[in-house]
This record gives sequence, structure tokens and C-alpha cells, in this order.
Amino acid sequence: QTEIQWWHAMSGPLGEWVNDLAKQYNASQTEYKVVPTFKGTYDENMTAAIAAFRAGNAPDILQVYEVGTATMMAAKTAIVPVGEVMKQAKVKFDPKAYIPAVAGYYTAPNGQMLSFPFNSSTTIFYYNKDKFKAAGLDPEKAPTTWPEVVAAAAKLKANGEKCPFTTSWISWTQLESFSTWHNTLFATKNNGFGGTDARLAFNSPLHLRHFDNLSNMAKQGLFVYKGRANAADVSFPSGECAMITGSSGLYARVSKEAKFAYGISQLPYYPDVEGAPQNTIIGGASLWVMSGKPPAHYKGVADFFSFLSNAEVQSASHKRTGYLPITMAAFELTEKSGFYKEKPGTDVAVTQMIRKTTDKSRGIRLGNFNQIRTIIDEETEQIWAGKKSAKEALDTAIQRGNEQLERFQKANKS
Amino acid sequence: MVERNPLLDVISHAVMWLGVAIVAFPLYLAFVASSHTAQDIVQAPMPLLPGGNLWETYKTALFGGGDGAGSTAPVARMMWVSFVTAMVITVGKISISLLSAFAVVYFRFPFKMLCFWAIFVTLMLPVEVRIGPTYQVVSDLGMLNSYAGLTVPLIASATATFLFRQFFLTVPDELVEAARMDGAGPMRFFKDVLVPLSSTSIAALFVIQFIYGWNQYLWPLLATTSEDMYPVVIGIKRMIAGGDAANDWNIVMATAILAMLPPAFVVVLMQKWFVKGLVDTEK
Amino acid sequence: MEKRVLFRSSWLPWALLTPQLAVIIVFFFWPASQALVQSLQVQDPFGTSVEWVGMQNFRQLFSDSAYLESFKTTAWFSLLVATLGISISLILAVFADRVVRGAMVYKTFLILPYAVAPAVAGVLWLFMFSPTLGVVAYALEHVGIHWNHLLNSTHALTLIVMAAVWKQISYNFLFFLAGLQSIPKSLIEAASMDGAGPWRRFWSIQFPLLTPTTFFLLVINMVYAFFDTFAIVDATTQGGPGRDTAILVYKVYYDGFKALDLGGSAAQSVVLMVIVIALTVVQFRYVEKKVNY
Amino acid sequence: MASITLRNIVKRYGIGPKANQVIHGVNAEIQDREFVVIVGPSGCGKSTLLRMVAGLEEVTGGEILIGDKVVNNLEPAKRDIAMVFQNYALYPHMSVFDNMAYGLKIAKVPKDEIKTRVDKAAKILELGHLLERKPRELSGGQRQRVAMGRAIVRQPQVFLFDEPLSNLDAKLRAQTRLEIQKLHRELGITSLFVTHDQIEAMTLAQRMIVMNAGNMEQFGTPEEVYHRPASTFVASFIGSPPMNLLERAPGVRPGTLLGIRPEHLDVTPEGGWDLEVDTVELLGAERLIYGRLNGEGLIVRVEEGSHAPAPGSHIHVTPRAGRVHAFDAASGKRIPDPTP
Amino acid sequence: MASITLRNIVKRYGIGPKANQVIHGVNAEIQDREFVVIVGPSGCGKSTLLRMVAGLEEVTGGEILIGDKVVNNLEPAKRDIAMVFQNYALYPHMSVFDNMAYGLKIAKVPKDEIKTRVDKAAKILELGHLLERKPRELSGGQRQRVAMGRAIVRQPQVFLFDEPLSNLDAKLRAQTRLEIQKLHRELGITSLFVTHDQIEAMTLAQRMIVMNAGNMEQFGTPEEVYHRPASTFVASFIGSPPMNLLERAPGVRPGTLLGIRPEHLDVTPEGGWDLEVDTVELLGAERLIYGRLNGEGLIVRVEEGSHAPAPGSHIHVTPRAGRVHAFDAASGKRIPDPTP
Ligand SMILES: Nc1ncnc2c1ncn2[C@@H]1O[C@H](COP(=O)(O)OP(=O)(O)OP(=O)(O)O)[C@@H](O)[C@H]1O
Ligand SMILES: Nc1ncnc2c1ncn2[C@@H]1O[C@H](COP(=O)(O)OP(=O)(O)OP(=O)(O)O)[C@@H](O)[C@H]1O
Ligand SMILES: O=P(O)(O)OC[C@H](O)CO
Ligand SMILES: [Mg+2]
Ligand SMILES: [Mg+2]
Repeated sequence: QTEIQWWHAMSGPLGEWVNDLAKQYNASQTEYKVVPTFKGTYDENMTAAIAAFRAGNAPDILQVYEVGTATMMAAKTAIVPVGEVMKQAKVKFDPKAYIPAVAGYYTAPNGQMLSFPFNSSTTIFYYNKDKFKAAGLDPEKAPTTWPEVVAAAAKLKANGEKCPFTTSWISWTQLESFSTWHNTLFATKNNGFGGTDARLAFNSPLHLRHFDNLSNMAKQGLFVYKGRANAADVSFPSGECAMITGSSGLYARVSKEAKFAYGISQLPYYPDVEGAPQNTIIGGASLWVMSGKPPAHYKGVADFFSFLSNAEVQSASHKRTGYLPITMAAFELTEKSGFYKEKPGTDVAVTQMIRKTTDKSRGIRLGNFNQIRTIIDEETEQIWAGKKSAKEALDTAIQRGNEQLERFQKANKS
Repeated sequence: MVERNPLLDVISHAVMWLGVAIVAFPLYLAFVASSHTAQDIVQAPMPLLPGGNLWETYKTALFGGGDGAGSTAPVARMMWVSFVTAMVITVGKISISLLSAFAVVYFRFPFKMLCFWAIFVTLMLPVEVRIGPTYQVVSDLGMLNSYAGLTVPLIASATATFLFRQFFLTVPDELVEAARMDGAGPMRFFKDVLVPLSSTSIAALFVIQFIYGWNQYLWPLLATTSEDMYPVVIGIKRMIAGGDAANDWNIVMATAILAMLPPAFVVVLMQKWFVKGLVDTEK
Repeated sequence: MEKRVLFRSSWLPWALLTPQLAVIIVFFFWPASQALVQSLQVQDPFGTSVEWVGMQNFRQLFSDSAYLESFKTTAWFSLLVATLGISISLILAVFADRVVRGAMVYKTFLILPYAVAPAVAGVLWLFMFSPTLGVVAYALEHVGIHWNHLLNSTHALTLIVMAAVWKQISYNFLFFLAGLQSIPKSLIEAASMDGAGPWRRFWSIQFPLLTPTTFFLLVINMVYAFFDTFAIVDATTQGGPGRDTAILVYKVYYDGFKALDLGGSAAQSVVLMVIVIALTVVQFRYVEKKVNY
Repeated sequence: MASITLRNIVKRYGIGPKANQVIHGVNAEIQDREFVVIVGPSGCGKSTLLRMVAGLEEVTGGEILIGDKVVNNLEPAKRDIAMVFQNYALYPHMSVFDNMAYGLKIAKVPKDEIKTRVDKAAKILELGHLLERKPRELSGGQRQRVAMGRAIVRQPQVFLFDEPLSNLDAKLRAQTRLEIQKLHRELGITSLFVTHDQIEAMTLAQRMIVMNAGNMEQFGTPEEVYHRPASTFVASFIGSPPMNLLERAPGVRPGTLLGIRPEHLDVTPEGGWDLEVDTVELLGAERLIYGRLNGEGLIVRVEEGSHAPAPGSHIHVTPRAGRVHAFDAASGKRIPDPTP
Repeated sequence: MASITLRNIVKRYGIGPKANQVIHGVNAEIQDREFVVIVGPSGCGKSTLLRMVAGLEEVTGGEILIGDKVVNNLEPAKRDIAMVFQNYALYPHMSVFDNMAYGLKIAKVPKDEIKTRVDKAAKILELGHLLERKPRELSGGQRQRVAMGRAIVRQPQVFLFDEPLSNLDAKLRAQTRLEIQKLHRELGITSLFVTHDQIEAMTLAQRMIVMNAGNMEQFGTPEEVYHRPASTFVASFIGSPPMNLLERAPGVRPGTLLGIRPEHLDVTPEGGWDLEVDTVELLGAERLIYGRLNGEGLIVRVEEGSHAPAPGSHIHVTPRAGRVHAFDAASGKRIPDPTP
């Protein structure tokens, strides 16, 4: 029996989910055994794998968050493209079966699928229906545009809410998804799909307008900053904040913890922007296949991946975690099961994603993206703290971020 | 004390109470949190008195299971790994440091001071700073995923070597002479006299090193690829790791308390020796 | 200082030193030299492309305002942690030295935090001060302090300092208490016969006699603040808001671990090593002197 | 200057049933300007008594007066006394000058005067050239003198000494003894001096208190104590070698003990007691002859000039007239000499 | 049993120009079964000499023989000697039994025999009931006996003692002295005993070596050393209070010193030397009168029974005939008595 090492960063209930998948697969056949290992957070997992690779001990399958995509892609000799793996193993594999926004993200310019989409999420909008009602808003009508959000926030605030609106993942929701949703570039060269010489571009008038808007909200107490990454998540199910933009994956938690009626809706946009809303951007992680393993391993990996792409498996996962069903078939299967009717709003993420993408909205693929995200966190915090204007902050973020891009370009030119 | 001043006594007790209250509060809170359900804690403000979910929480934390949403891998196994790791690190550090200190104090040989310095400099070179290359070495030696890999790289100890050296310097010369007259060679003297005499220092170092070993996080995360080699501190971090997971704070806190118990036990039980061992040799 | 009687053997000392030397050479010096090498290179994370760049990483480091800023932050942080940690535990030790009844109970509670892993300590304090969940943040709100370490640098620094100090108090406390108790009782009696009250006695007798302990703890606390606190920062502020709590070791960790910038991180490691060695020399010198009298 | 009065002093350590009484009612009046030595074996309560006078230990029962004032509840600092500790208790981090000046500084004595007083004390004790040194840079004898200097500069009413010489070597001890005597003659301050060394007690005391297990056995001048010991305890504790106490010597009444000091036994060609010689020790100027009389051990002290008997031989010794003491065997108390 | 021969022993610490010579050629023959005491002031090299015999210190020059064998390069353990240290150097973590048995265990003596030998030694030293105790649970005197016990069980050819009594109090010291004498009489093992206390030296020695600054000043019986000191150094080092050495006494030839022991000055109603009295000390059985003669300090020792002169008064003293010594003032060497 061939053992397939799979390193992941899924903790808590998601860790269970991963273990269950492996168990289910291992039970389904006898030739291979998938061994999942938790290796810390997304970044810790990736570092561990890189160290392991350098020492010649890399796992077969590595889960990498979308932020690390460019780094993985650049490491050409370290990985084996999924498309290649499937082809070698002669496993049926049709990239077209995947939701375009998902597949597109992980596909090389030559059309080769590089990694296997696994737990993909996207950005959506949650609101507290009870609070809406109390503030005299229509609980069944979610604000879909930013002006509506501001208005709703003002009403909530007038009704004594301390935190009318917050957001997780500032960069992801308010810059990255915001850009694609409005069909605007986040970075040049098609957000980096066009080459490593891409540079950041999120100080367009639209971006500035939005951040001035958020900045004003923050000043008036309509937007309350709750921290980096997904730190804000908890404030919604706890009832503290009335509206939040965050990952579709937050659904699992909201449905479990919220003691109030909540609604799920698409990400707000500016209605006067042409082309908006386009599609939102992908989050979560994909599975990469590491190089230098015996052929039998790749066969096993291919077999496991085809198990994972199975519509039933996909659909079950989708229902369990709130992550996207990454194939159209799985989406349809879920729809048929009546899940979306039963749990309204659970389809929002999918519908946001299944639209056809443009060059500007396919996704973002930048080197040192993790650092750039941190830079954006650092700089935008200055806005909420009232230390910098939106323009100053975004300009510095771009300048500092571009330094990272230059570095990455240099390190990967050879 | 020299004065018989009741006011001063009252103040002293008041200060101690205040100190204890502040210092122990985070731990108390962790305990309270571990006695409630996850939902109760998230509703701000969280209750300040213990709730009724204590048994449930600890059972879930220790043995895993539960309703699926709040479950994690069992803490019991991780505690065992932590324990073995901490023990091996502790015993290893103490043994090799005893030997080195013995060599440095009781022998004259070329490059003696250089050796001592080399050991001493490692005192403050934390794992974080050299983790990548260290990992490479361990992997080249095929020690990943083993207790050896978890412990050996951490087993050098400047602190212990230094402390033992300080202690050995205070051992009266006559004792060595007496042993020599009794016909004891160096190793015999080491085993029969020096080591037994160092018991207080050993006890003190036991505390320090046990806690050091128990609290390791980054290194085990890197040096093991198998989940059943994870120590409990990783378990905690794992529970609150990002992603979209709901943090079951009650379980997190229960695990924190569980993870704290063995080292706390060691510290509290050995506190007398701990201080004595450190102070007697340090000053 | 040397022993009068030394055993004579040319091979035995080396045999005795071998285990320790082997470990430090293999797991300390070799990796450290690797770090040194890496600090002169630019690599992609997987090591598939390596380029020698000389001192460029260092130049970049020292022209990076963020890094220089981080020095300042670190200095502040270490100073605060060391002075607060030392003074609070000194106060506690002085009073603990006075109380007779219940001393054991007090002591036991005061040394508990020592058993808590830094990573866990961070989590505990975050849990208390989280603007959303935190009991303390909630209480502060009620007395009119709007606690927000996410945006308020002072709050953020306060938080990590508190967590770091909290963890270190136990250790300091034990040392001070032992130090106080090793001051001969007759000195205190002599001073009181000389007419000194408790306050005066403390400042003119006990405190000066604790100087060696204090200095020792100062170094230990500085080192602790320098290196052992990254887990606390990582768990609570992650260097924010802005970069206001990004201390040096956190930056090494961040650049190496999260940002995968090996050369830059290695260069920072080298800088840290230099600081470490300097600290070592200072302490070694001092301790040697102390032993000699 | 002041007298010290101890009235029925009792001391118990601990409370309740576990209490341990270590002083059992001591009464004594120490005159103004007097030098009194408290002597007794280890653990008999000497230090405890002294520390109660100093105020470092609470008095369980009885009263302590300094001058006319009951000081039982007075802070040590307010009793106007100075104490020299066995280990000197010098402040290790202060210079000799600062050690001596510390008490004065606290008392807010003006700087000039502090200097004058310290310099004067330093001159008396020949410490002038050491004022800048730290205690660890001094020899044992010098430390001892600093400790005394610290006491002197305070110009207290009373000096207390707790075995201040026991850390010195024999030669230095003898010399310091002389210095203390000289000092007392010059300053005339009431002094209480604790020691377990009887030679020290004898040479220093104007009067001495002999203590035994928390009781005062005798209070008198060295001559009284030496020549008319109040009990067998005193008789054997004072004098070295100690007084011979004999039960079976010729002519001893049953129930009593005969006491005779070794130097009061004269070796005579014949007559007296017939002694079998065990060993002979030469001590320099004299010899000690260890022998046995009717199976009881006995020591005789003779001039070294005289002939040394061989071990195993027999000699005759005669107790000197008027130097024989009688004690009650049961109580150990002295049986009063028949009034002459 | 064995003799010890020291042939021209030289010891230097350190090497090259910084070397410090501390023993300057010592020659001595210690007979089999003899008890020899090395005495001298602190730092004169007594311990160094002893430690060279023990093998704990390398010999720089000369030869040491035990019996007929040169032992210069023999390991301590192989010299068949046992040593008692000043601080006893007991193994603090071992019981009394184990302390005594340790050397035997290492020598692989069978268990039974170890027990027999330890028990026997314990019985001699009355340690039987203490065998299970740890050193810290013993009094000073008991520790001292354990240290001796440890030496005895080894049944060595030679005993070495380095100031083994200096940590005991006066009484215990006197008592232990007797015990050591007894022991030597019983076992008859050649012994070298180091002390800086001349009383100890006098009482214990069969012969004594007086050392000064690395030189042997005299080697002879206590009587010889006391009565015919070879130098002013010996004269003033041996005897307490020391011999009076006078330059200006009546009848002293220039360039010489007159030596007279305090007990050899008799107080006479008149005649002799006219002395001004400084102080008088009572030591128990005798008094010391400190006075001055032509400005030179002088001590007179009298029986306590005699009259104590008042400080400041004048008395007459006469040196006893045949007790006066003469020394060369420059070299300090004794000027041979005119052969009678
Ligand atoms: N703080 C204390 N608590 C309980 N018992 C004590 C305390 N201090 C002294 N004692 C006991 O009181 C008795 C007398 O002790 P003290 O120190 O007065 O003796 P001492 O005559 O000074 O002896 P030494 O000559 O050894 O100094 C001893 O039995 C001692 O154990
Ligand atoms: N290991 C050493 N290195 C250098 N000099 C030494 C050493 N040991 C002793 N000395 C010196 O040798 C001299 C003699 O020392 P030794 O210990 O023999 O004296 P001692 O007569 O035993 O004195 P004490 O009575 O104080 O024990 C001293 O001046 C001492 O300083
Ligand atoms: O929380 P997840 O798993 O949806 O992932 C979030 C994204 O990685 C943010 O970049
Ligand atoms: Mg005492
Ligand atoms: Mg010596």
C-alpha cells in the first residue's frame, strides 16, 4: 500500500472534515493510503513544507492558500502541475467541469491546471435581521450597494448599535474582491497573470472613493475595525456587529453560534460603476503536488483527486463547510437536494462565482503576496486610527508593496 | 521582622492579595471559560463565575469526539508526547551539561575557555533564529518524526552548563582530595560525589528545563510530520488557528489548563528546591 | 577562578565534552553558519534559484525604515518589560518576605504563570482584552476607557507588555525572594538598631544588596523580551497596529516564516546573533567578577 | 549612661502548647558604667537575653528597664543602645566610613559632626586609613573594629556585644580583649557582653552572669565566681581545665561533692591522696597530670619545671587548705562554707 | 608502618619568572611509629609540605621517601596513607558508614570485611550509634571523629593531619587532643600533624618541626623547643604569652637579645628589675602582669593567688637563674649556652 502524505492547515471542525475525507477515501480502495497531517496555520504549513522540500522530505500533497499561489507557481521545479499528474495517471480530468472563477485562478497561461481546487471560498455579506428590524429596516431586504450599506449603518447606529458594520480580511474583501467585483484592476498585467513585472494599482479613483467612504464610516462609528485576517468573524455571530463582509466559510460558524435571525447576501458594490457587479475573487486554498516522488505516488494522488472531484463528495463538503462546490456538477447536485432553499443564502457565494470572468476579474496572482497583504493591513490600520488619509495610506501601501514585487521578480528571474 | 507593626502586616497581606488576584486572574478566567459552553462565552460579557459544562468540556478536550463541530484530536495523546519530549530534553540537558561542566572545572586542557565560550554563546540563540538550517540538519540525519528529532537539537544547554560550573566551583577542594586519597578516579568522583552533591542544582534545572521542553511550539511543528507526534501546545494553537473555524473557546481554555497542569505541578512541587538550587549557585 | 586540584588526563575532558560539543556544533554552529551564508544570498523559498548578493540584504535592512523602527520598538518593549517585570516582582517579593502566615499560598499562586507557554499566555491575554469577547475590555469600556489595541498603538504595546511581564513575574519573584531571604537577618537588625525604618532599610540595605540579583534578572529579562516574546506578539497583535509592535524577533519570524524571505530573514538573524553575543559577553564578564569576590 | 534592670524576665518562643520556654525568670541589676559579661554554654539563652534588651526579641514576661524607663515596648532604635554582632553585620556595600555614619545619618546629625565623630572613633580604633574600604577588603580583626566603631559613634547609653570575638583567631582575640577593656575604661559606657568562652568572660568582666539552660546560676565578680562558684555547674564551667568534682575522695560526705581546682592540688612526696597517673600533657608553662583516684578521673596542674611523672606511675597529691569546695550532690548547689 | 624521609624538599608554585617558592629545602627524618607535629604561622608552608607527602601537590625539588621507597611520582591512593582535613571533607551526601567505607569500597575490599573494619573504627571512636547519620546531622566533634574514622579504617602506613582540630571549640579541642594521643598509642602509626596552634603542638608532639616562611627553624622534642628555642622566631612563637625578648634590659650585650619566659620572672619585694605596671589580666589560675622596663613591653606571669598590683604601680621582678636565653639580634639565632 502506498502512503500519500497530505499536509494541511485545517484546524478545528475543518480538521475533522479533512480527516473524514481521508478516511472515506482510504475505505473506498486498498491501493493507497492518504495520511493527512495538520501543520499549523496556512503560512506555517507552507513554511514547513518548503523547509521539508529543501531537505528532500516534502509531502506528496500540500494545501496552499490562494495567497501563496504565485510563490508555488514560481517554484517550477518544486511542483508538478495537477494537469500533468492526471495526464500521466491517465485519469479523466476536465478543467471545464470546474467553476470558471475557481479553475481560472489555478490555471497557467498555457491552460495547464497547476493545482487542484480544494476548499475555495469567496467574499459575501452577512447581516443581522433582528437588528435590522429593531432599527426599522426591512430585514428581508439586504443592502446590496455601498450607499445602502452606509444608510443602513447610520440607522443602526441611531438605534444605539455600537458596531453597525465590520469586515474580515480587509485586503481580500475591500480591495481584491472589491476590484474584481467592479471589474477594476488591483494590479497591472491583469493582476499579475501577465507576468512577474506586475505592479499594484489599487489607488484608482474608485478605490480611493471606497476607502474615503470607509474612512468616513469609521469616523462616524459606522464601521468598526476588528482586526487583521478573520479576527472580525466572531463579532458577527456574537451579535456585536450587525453587518459583516467576510468569507463564505464563515457560514459554518454563523449557523452554529448565532442566536438571532441572519441574512446572507452578495458583496455590496457601487451601482454607478460600469460592469459592476462582475464576479468576486476566490479565497481558501488548493492542493499542490510536490515534485520528486516515485510514480506510484502520483498515481495515488491522481486517484485521490478524482475521488475529491466526485460530485457527491464535493456537495457534501460544500454543505458541511460553506466552502464552494468547485464543480458545476456539485453545485447542481446541491441545488437539487434543496439545500439552498432550506438554508437561504448558502447559494450566494456560488452565484457570485459562477459568472464568466474577465481579464480583470480572473483573480490575482502576485509574488510575496502575503507580505503585501500585511502591508495593506498595516497601512489601512492608519486610516481607521485617523493617522493617515485614504490616499496617503493606499499610496504608501502601493509603494511598499511594489518593493516586494520587485524583490520577488528578482529572486525568481533565474 | 523587626517591627511589631500591625498596620504593616495588613498592608503586606493586602499587597499580596492584590498581586495574587492580578497574576492569577487570567488563569481563573481560563478556568471559568472552560466550564461553560462555547456559545456562552462568545456572548459578551462572558460570565465570571464557573458554569456547569466543566465535565463535558474536559471530556471533549481530553478524548476528542463530541458533536463534531467542537471536536478536536484527543489531548491525552498530545500530553503524553509533551511529557516524553519534556522529560528527554530535561534529562538530556542535565546529563550532558553535568559532563561538560565537570570537564571544564576539573581538568586543565588546551582550548578549555574556548569550549566554555562556545557553549555559553548558545545560551541565547533561540530556535526561531536558526530554525531553517537546523531543520535541514535534522532531516539529513533522518531524525524527523521521532522523539530524537524532537529533543536532541534542543538538548545543548548553556544555562545548565553554566549553573553546574558555578556550583562545582563552590565544592571544596578538600572533597576532591579526600576522594583521591580514597583512591577514586575522576569518573568515580564524578559519579559518587559530584553528582549527588549537585542534587539541588539538578532539581532547579529540572524545573526550568522541563518547562522549556513542555512549552516548545515551533520546533515540534516543523520536526514532526505525523500528528501523533504533536505536543499539546500545538494542540492549543491548532484550535485557535485562523481560517473560518469557529473557536471553541471553552475547549481551547480547557486544553490550556490541561497543558498547564504538568508544568505547574512541577513548579509548585519543586519550588523550594528550585529557588535554593538557583540561588545557592548563582550567587 | 580555578580548582586547586585538577585531574590529569589528556583525553577524558574531551570525552566528557563530546556530547555537548557535538550537539552545539551540529545543531547550533553549523545552522548558524548556514544562516550567515544565507544572509549573503537571495533565494526563492524553495531554494531552486540562489544568487549571491554580498551585503545587499544588510544594506536593504538598514535602509528599511521599518527595520530601524523595529529596533526602537524593541528597545522600548524590552525596557518596559524588564523594568516593569523587575519592579513589580520586587515589590511582591518584599512584601512576601514580610508575611509569615499564608506565604506559601501566595507564593504558589504567584509562580503559576511560569508554567504557561508563551503562546498560550498570548492567547489568554488576547482572550481577556479582545475588544469583542474580552472581559477586561468590557470592564474598561464601563469605566470610560475605550480599549482598542487593534488601532491604538499605546493599547497594543500595553497589551503585549502586560502579557510578557505577567509571564515573567514568577521567575523574577522567586529570585528576589530568595535574594531577600539570603540577606543576613543581623544586617536588618543592625540597621533597625541604627534607627532605620522599613522603608529606609529597604532602600539603603536590602535593595543595594540585591544588586547582583537585579543585574542578573535585568539581563535575563532583556533576553526574554528580545527572544521569547515572539509567540506573545504573534498571538495578540501580530505586530500591529501598523508596525507599532513589530519587535525584532517577530520580524525575523515573520519574514522567515510567513513571508518566506530567507535572505532577509537570515540577515536579521545575523544581526540578532551579534546582539546575543554582546549580551553574553556582558553577562559573562559580570558574573565572573561576581564569582571572584 | 544608664543602668539596666532585668525583672523576672521570661521568654517563650512560639505560642500555645508548642511554646518553648528558654528563659526562666532572670533578675539582675547592671549598674551604670558597669561592664557585665553573660557567659554560659551554647543554647543556654545568652543571645536571647541580650536581644530582648536590644528590643530585637519580644519579652514574654517581666520587665526590662534602661535607666528608670521600662523599655519592653520600645522600638530598638529608640532605646539608645548600640550592638556589636557576632558576624559583625557590617553593611557589605558601604565603605567603613558609611558603615559608621549610617546611624548618624538616619538621626539627621549634621554632616560636619558625623565626620568629626567618625574620625574620632576611627582614631581610637586605628581605622583611620581604612575609612574608604569596603568590609570585604578588611581582615577579621579590622571588621571587628569597624563593628565596634559603628557602635561607638552613636554614643549610646548602653553597649551590647553578642560574642563579638568568636570569629577571630586566638592571638587577635587576646589583643581585642585588651582593646575592649581600654575602650570601656575611656568611654565608661554600660556594657553587656555575651560569650561562651570563660577566659574571655574572666578577663573582661567587672561582674559576670553565668547562665545555664535559661537560668542565672551566679552573678558576681570573676573572683567570686572563680573562688566561690555557686554550683557545680559554675564550678566546672569556669576554669580550664575545670574544677575536679569528686564523690569518692577520702573524707567526702555521702550526698555531697568535693570540689578542688587542678592548680590547688600540690604534688607531695607522700601523704595526701594516692593517684595513678594516666597521661601527662605539657602546655608550655605548666603540665597537666591526668590521673585517677579511687577510679574517679582527676586533673592536677603543676609547673612545667617540676618533674613529669610517667604514665602508670603513682604520685601523692594534697589539696591546698582553704581551697576545697563542697556541693550538694542532688541540687548541685554550693554548701555554704562554715563561717570562719 | 613506615618512616618518612624528606630530602631537600623544594616547592615552587607557578612556572617561569612568576614562580613563587614557598618551601626552601626541608630535610627531616620521621621515624617509624613517631608522632611529629609541624607547627608555624599561617602561610609558612605547613600544608604545602603535608600535601606533598600526601601526593596532592607535585614536588618541585628533592625527594620524599615513605619507608625506603621514593614516592615523588606515586598517586596519592597508592602511597598507603590517610589524611584528615581541616574541614574534615566528609562526603555530605553519604552516611557516616559510607563515608568511612568509601575508600575500602573503591579498593574492592569484600563487604563483610568493610563492615568489620568500619565497626571496629566506630567503636574505637564511639561512633557506633551515629553510623546511619549524615554529616550535617553531626556536631563538630563528631564530624571530626568521623574524619579520623575514615582514615583509620584504611589501616594505612602513615597518617596525615592538616589542622584537624581548628574547627572545634576549646573544650572539644582539648578532649580530642587526648583522643588522638590515645589512638596513636594504640595504633602506633607514623603520623604527621599540622597545626598553627603551639599548645596543640606541644601537647601532641613526640617531636615537632617549627616552620617559618618555608624554612624549618627547629626539629626537636617539645621540651627542647620550649627550653632551648633555636631562634627568636621559635622563642616567640612557642609559649603563650610568648617569651619576652629584651634589648634594653640591664646587662644585655649590644647586638644580642635577652629572652626570658613570663613564668620565669619572679616578683620579688625588691631587687631585680623595676617594672611599671600597665594592666593586669586574670586568666583563672594565673594572672598576667603587663608592664614596661626601660620602655620595653614585658609580661610577667604569676599565680592568681598572689597579690594583683594596681595599674600604674611599680613592682620588682627577678629573672630565674638558668632560664635566660641569648639570641643574636641580627640573625635571630640562638647563641649557644656556654657549656657548663
Ligand atoms: N527564633 C527562635 N525560635 C525558637 N527557638 C529559638 C529561637 N531562637 C533561639 N531559640 C532557642 O532558644 C534557646 C536559646 O538560644 P540562644 O540563641 O539564646 O542561645 P545562646 O546561649 O546564645 O547560644 P550560642 O552560644 O550557641 O549563641 C535555644 O534552645 C534555641 O534553640
Ligand atoms: N595553589 C597555590 N598556588 C600558589 N601559591 C600557593 C598555593 N597554595 C599555597 N600557596 C602559597 O604557599 C604558601 C604556603 O601555603 P600553605 O597553605 O602551605 O600555608 P600553611 O602554612 O598551611 O598556612 P595555614 O596555616 O594558613 O594553613 C602561602 O604563601 C600560599 O599563599
Ligand atoms: O478563511 P478561508 O479558508 O476562506 O480563507 C481565507 C482566504 O485565504 C483569505 O485570503
Ligand atoms: Mg548566641
Ligand atoms: Mg594550611
